[in-house]
Amino acid sequence: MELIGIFKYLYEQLVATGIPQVWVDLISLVASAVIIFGVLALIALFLVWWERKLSADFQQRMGPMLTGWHGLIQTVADAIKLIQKEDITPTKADRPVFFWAPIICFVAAFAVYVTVPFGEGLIVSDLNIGILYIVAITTFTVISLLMAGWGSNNKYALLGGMRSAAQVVSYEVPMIVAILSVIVFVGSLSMVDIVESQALIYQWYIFRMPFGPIAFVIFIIAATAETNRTPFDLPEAEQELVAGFNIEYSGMKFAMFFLAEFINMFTVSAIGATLFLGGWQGPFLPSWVWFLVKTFGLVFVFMWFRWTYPRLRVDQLMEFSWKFLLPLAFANLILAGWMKYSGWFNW
Amino acid sequence: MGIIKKVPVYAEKFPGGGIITTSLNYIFSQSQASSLWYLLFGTACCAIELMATGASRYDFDRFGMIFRASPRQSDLIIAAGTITKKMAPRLKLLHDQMAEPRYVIAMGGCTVGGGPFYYDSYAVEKGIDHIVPVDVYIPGCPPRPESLFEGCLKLQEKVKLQKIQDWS
Amino acid sequence: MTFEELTTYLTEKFGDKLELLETGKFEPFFLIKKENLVEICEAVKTDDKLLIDFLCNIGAIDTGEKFEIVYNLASIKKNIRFDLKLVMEYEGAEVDSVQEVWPCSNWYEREMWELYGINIKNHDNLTRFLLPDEWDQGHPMLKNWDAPDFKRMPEVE
Amino acid sequence: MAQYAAVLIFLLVGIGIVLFTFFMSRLIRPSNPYKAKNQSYECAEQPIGDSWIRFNNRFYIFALIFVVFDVEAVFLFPWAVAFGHLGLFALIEMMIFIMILLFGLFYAWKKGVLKWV
Amino acid sequence: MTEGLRTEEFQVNMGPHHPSTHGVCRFILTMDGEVIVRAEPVIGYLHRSLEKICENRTYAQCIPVMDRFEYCTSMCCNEVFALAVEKLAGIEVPEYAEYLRVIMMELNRIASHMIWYGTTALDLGAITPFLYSFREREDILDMFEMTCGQRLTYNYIRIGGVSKDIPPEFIPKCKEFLATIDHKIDDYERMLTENPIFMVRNKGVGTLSPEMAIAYGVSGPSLRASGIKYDLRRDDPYSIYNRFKFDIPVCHNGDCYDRYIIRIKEMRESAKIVRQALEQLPNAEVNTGKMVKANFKPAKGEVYSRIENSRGEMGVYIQSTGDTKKPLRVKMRGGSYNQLQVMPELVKGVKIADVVAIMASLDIIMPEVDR
Repeated sequence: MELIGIFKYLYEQLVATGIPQVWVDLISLVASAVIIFGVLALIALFLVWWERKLSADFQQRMGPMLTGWHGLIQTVADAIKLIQKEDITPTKADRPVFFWAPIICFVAAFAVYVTVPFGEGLIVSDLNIGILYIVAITTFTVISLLMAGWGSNNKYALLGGMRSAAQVVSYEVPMIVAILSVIVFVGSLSMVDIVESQALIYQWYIFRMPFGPIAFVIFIIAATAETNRTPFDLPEAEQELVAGFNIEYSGMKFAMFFLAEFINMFTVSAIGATLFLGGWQGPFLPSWVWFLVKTFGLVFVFMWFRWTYPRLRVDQLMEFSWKFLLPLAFANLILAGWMKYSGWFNW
Repeated sequence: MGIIKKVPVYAEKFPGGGIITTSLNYIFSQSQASSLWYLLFGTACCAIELMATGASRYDFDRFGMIFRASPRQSDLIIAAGTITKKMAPRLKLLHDQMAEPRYVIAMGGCTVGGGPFYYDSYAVEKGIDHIVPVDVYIPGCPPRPESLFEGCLKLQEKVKLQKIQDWS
Repeated sequence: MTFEELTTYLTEKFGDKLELLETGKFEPFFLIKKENLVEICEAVKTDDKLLIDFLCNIGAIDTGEKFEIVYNLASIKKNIRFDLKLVMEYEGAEVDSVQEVWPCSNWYEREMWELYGINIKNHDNLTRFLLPDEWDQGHPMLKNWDAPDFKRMPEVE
Repeated sequence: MAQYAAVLIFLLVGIGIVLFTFFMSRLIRPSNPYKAKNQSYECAEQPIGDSWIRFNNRFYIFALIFVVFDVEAVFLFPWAVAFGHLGLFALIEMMIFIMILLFGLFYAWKKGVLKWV
Repeated sequence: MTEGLRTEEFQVNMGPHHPSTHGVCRFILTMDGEVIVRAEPVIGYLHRSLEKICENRTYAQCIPVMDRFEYCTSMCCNEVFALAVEKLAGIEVPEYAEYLRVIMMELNRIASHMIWYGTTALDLGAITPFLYSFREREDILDMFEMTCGQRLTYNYIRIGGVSKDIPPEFIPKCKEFLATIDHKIDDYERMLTENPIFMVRNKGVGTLSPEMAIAYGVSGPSLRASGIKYDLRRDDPYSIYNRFKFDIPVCHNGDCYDRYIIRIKEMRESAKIVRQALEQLPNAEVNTGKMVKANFKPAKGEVYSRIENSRGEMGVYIQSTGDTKKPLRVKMRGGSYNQLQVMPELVKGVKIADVVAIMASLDIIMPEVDR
């Protein structure tokens, strides 16, 4: 069952009403934005539940059990509860900065989905600079975390914000370079082109020995750091900074950070699946199912990290990036260029 | 703003408006009750039992209860362990800084009424109920995890009985 | 060293500066004068045969008539243990700090100052410690201490 | 440009949705601010001093190096896209470019800049 | 690089309500960025005046108060008080009761080290090990519960013996536990010991030199991690510890990692002692000792008894006047008191994340400090 048919039908119905083309495009874009928000909200709610269930499995517990079947609507209950929570703005906080931080955090996470291909044809707009756009927009998250840290006027929050800035600054470059080594092969920045260049399973970039796996590992490490997840969850290190940048946030504002964290995790997994695992490509099943399967597989890996590893210290985190990951990524980029030039594995 | 308090007043003017009120009430109170995030707050022996309750054999997560380190994001403060006179103002401040709606469980004899430190102690606050409003008392020194569960379930019952017109 | 060896060695070394107490069980307790405290502590720490490097505990006692202070000492290297005891009147109770000898005595002495009101000479940080910052009810460990909300356990036979 | 209209609309719709949820929550939630509640949380103590101070966060050097590498990444993107047509010359040129940067990184490393003092 | 810039130091409260201060300790940290310049501990948030309470209780009533002194190893607290009073009054404890005491204390030591293991992992950000160690801890608590009916504050070791005999199902359960514990500890080690992140977080952090450790009165596993082989169970044998063969693990770097290794090894050694004690347990005569009565008055005297607790030397000084049934003075000493005192020295110049790691590795719990 390909979903694209439904959307095409709806679009044609819209055209058939005879309103001007500008309105048609506008309505369809707004509608797709709302649909994607709905999908993302569902995915985030599911991911929170799944994370809790997975952690319970790792830890020989049950996880949420009493709210819905096996706690399936637990996160819905959490969300409704968070709507009812009082919203506190500390007296000393910088009110506008404090207010806008969660909004920017969420919007940055949400705007990425303009050009994420959920399936064959299931992409809002295939930007010709797709991957560059995604890399640029995801970095906005750090601005919101810095704003949250600064605006809260709380020392722990400030430290958390600073840490997240340092962390993103350090891991951005290896991530870009790892992505570049794939771009060298694709020859285009468009997400659709990236997926289409790996139609068959041996064409997936993770299987292009030897540069593919290295780039994939660098990408996964950098992505973990960018999404602030263990072992790189320093900005909200519970045991050191109590709750880090979101220490003063309550109610819906906290919910936005929470939602954005899980959307970001899904985003980086989706990018990873697109770049290295062939995106929607796969036999028999509809393309969007393949995409979701691969993405959730990567999400599982991130969750696995989280429930296994302790946390790094801030200086070790920086040194790991600058002294190990970055030289490795560049060496890998040169290797990829040479492989592309010499035609190795260039099937 | 609390406009929600007015919902019953207006809704009941329409036929079938009561259904809206009751279902809203049901959804809100039910979701509050099944998502009580507790603050990581433990001072003494009961804190170990609180930790054990969160661990594998008992597992708080089954009720949807997870811990938060910041009082801004937690709904429930489980005062586990002795509250001394030096600690009492801090407990009050923590309770103040929690976002409403907020609940308090007094866990263990010390927080209920001084417990084994009622007599002859110059430093222990004899019960926390004159510092913060307490919803559920759990006696025991320390209470078993099962009794803590019982207390939490009692609190859930209490939360479920809330009416939206009574909200602050 | 056994009990007897230790007592003979110490009494020979310090002569009348210390006196063995009969109340001590299991370990020798020596009564010393507070003027000699720091001197004796330095001596037992540097003595080759004793090498008392480990201060276990300092405790003040209010006997109802006067203060006593007990220093529980041990040597990790030589594996010997004994205790020193001071006796002083309530009036102007004061004792020298031994933190030059054993740094860990700092907190024990601070606690003594706070809970008993024994003044510590040459102590670098005599500030509020265990009690609340706004405490104004005196020294609660004294036997005759009382406060409005202080309840004594009823006697049951 | 039609492609980029989507970006604008997504940004607006995103902001709109968040503000809408904030508004919904505002209708429902209780609100009872008072002095102690709005005080900064600092482990249940009175905060000592203000947190808006000039403190040494020690990573501005990293930030500078980051700018260098990020600008470089911008140069690398067109290279990577066009690499398929350019051949050996582009490869060697880019290798030299990267080498210079890595040399700079190595220099900074030896200077002890990459240490979080 | 930084001379030209003016930066300010700032002060942060860490605690009393902080997830990783293990109770209610407060540090006033003076920080320069993420680096600690000075740390000043503020204690007393859990000062419950146990010593004052003991002065107003009869000797038998003091034992439950001692339970609350150090709740992670209540058995050892019972033992140290009972030992002191037995010395004071010259009471002989029956051999059978001594064996039960040793079994209970060593099991309690394992349980306490499990709490330490879990919270250490938790403080470093790994959550799963915490749940694993608490799972095994529950088995030990089951054994205690079937013996004395309590999970945490046991009141089991009394003056003159133990309160009651172990139930018949205790020994099979204990043997079953001992058969699996080594594998479980292997599991724990697999999760952390070789974990690269755990190693970089702990190696070379919070190095405590042997001289400083002794000067500050640090004892127990933390002292042995600094290379000093001093264990009261061997050097000043109390109870019947001289009947068992066990190693005293020693490491030489004195950093957080060594303190971790020591405690892991100690769990194995404790299991070894319990195994030997179960073998040697005299079956012929079941004599758990004669409990003292409420009007029990030991002779005039004073005693300082000390035992090796899981957090270092635990001591209690008791003075009795001989004519009342209440002690004149009970002064308690816990290992954490001295280990917290050395913290300001250890945390100078480290990052805020290391404060947490050091505090966890020293295994500080607050009731022992504040009493």
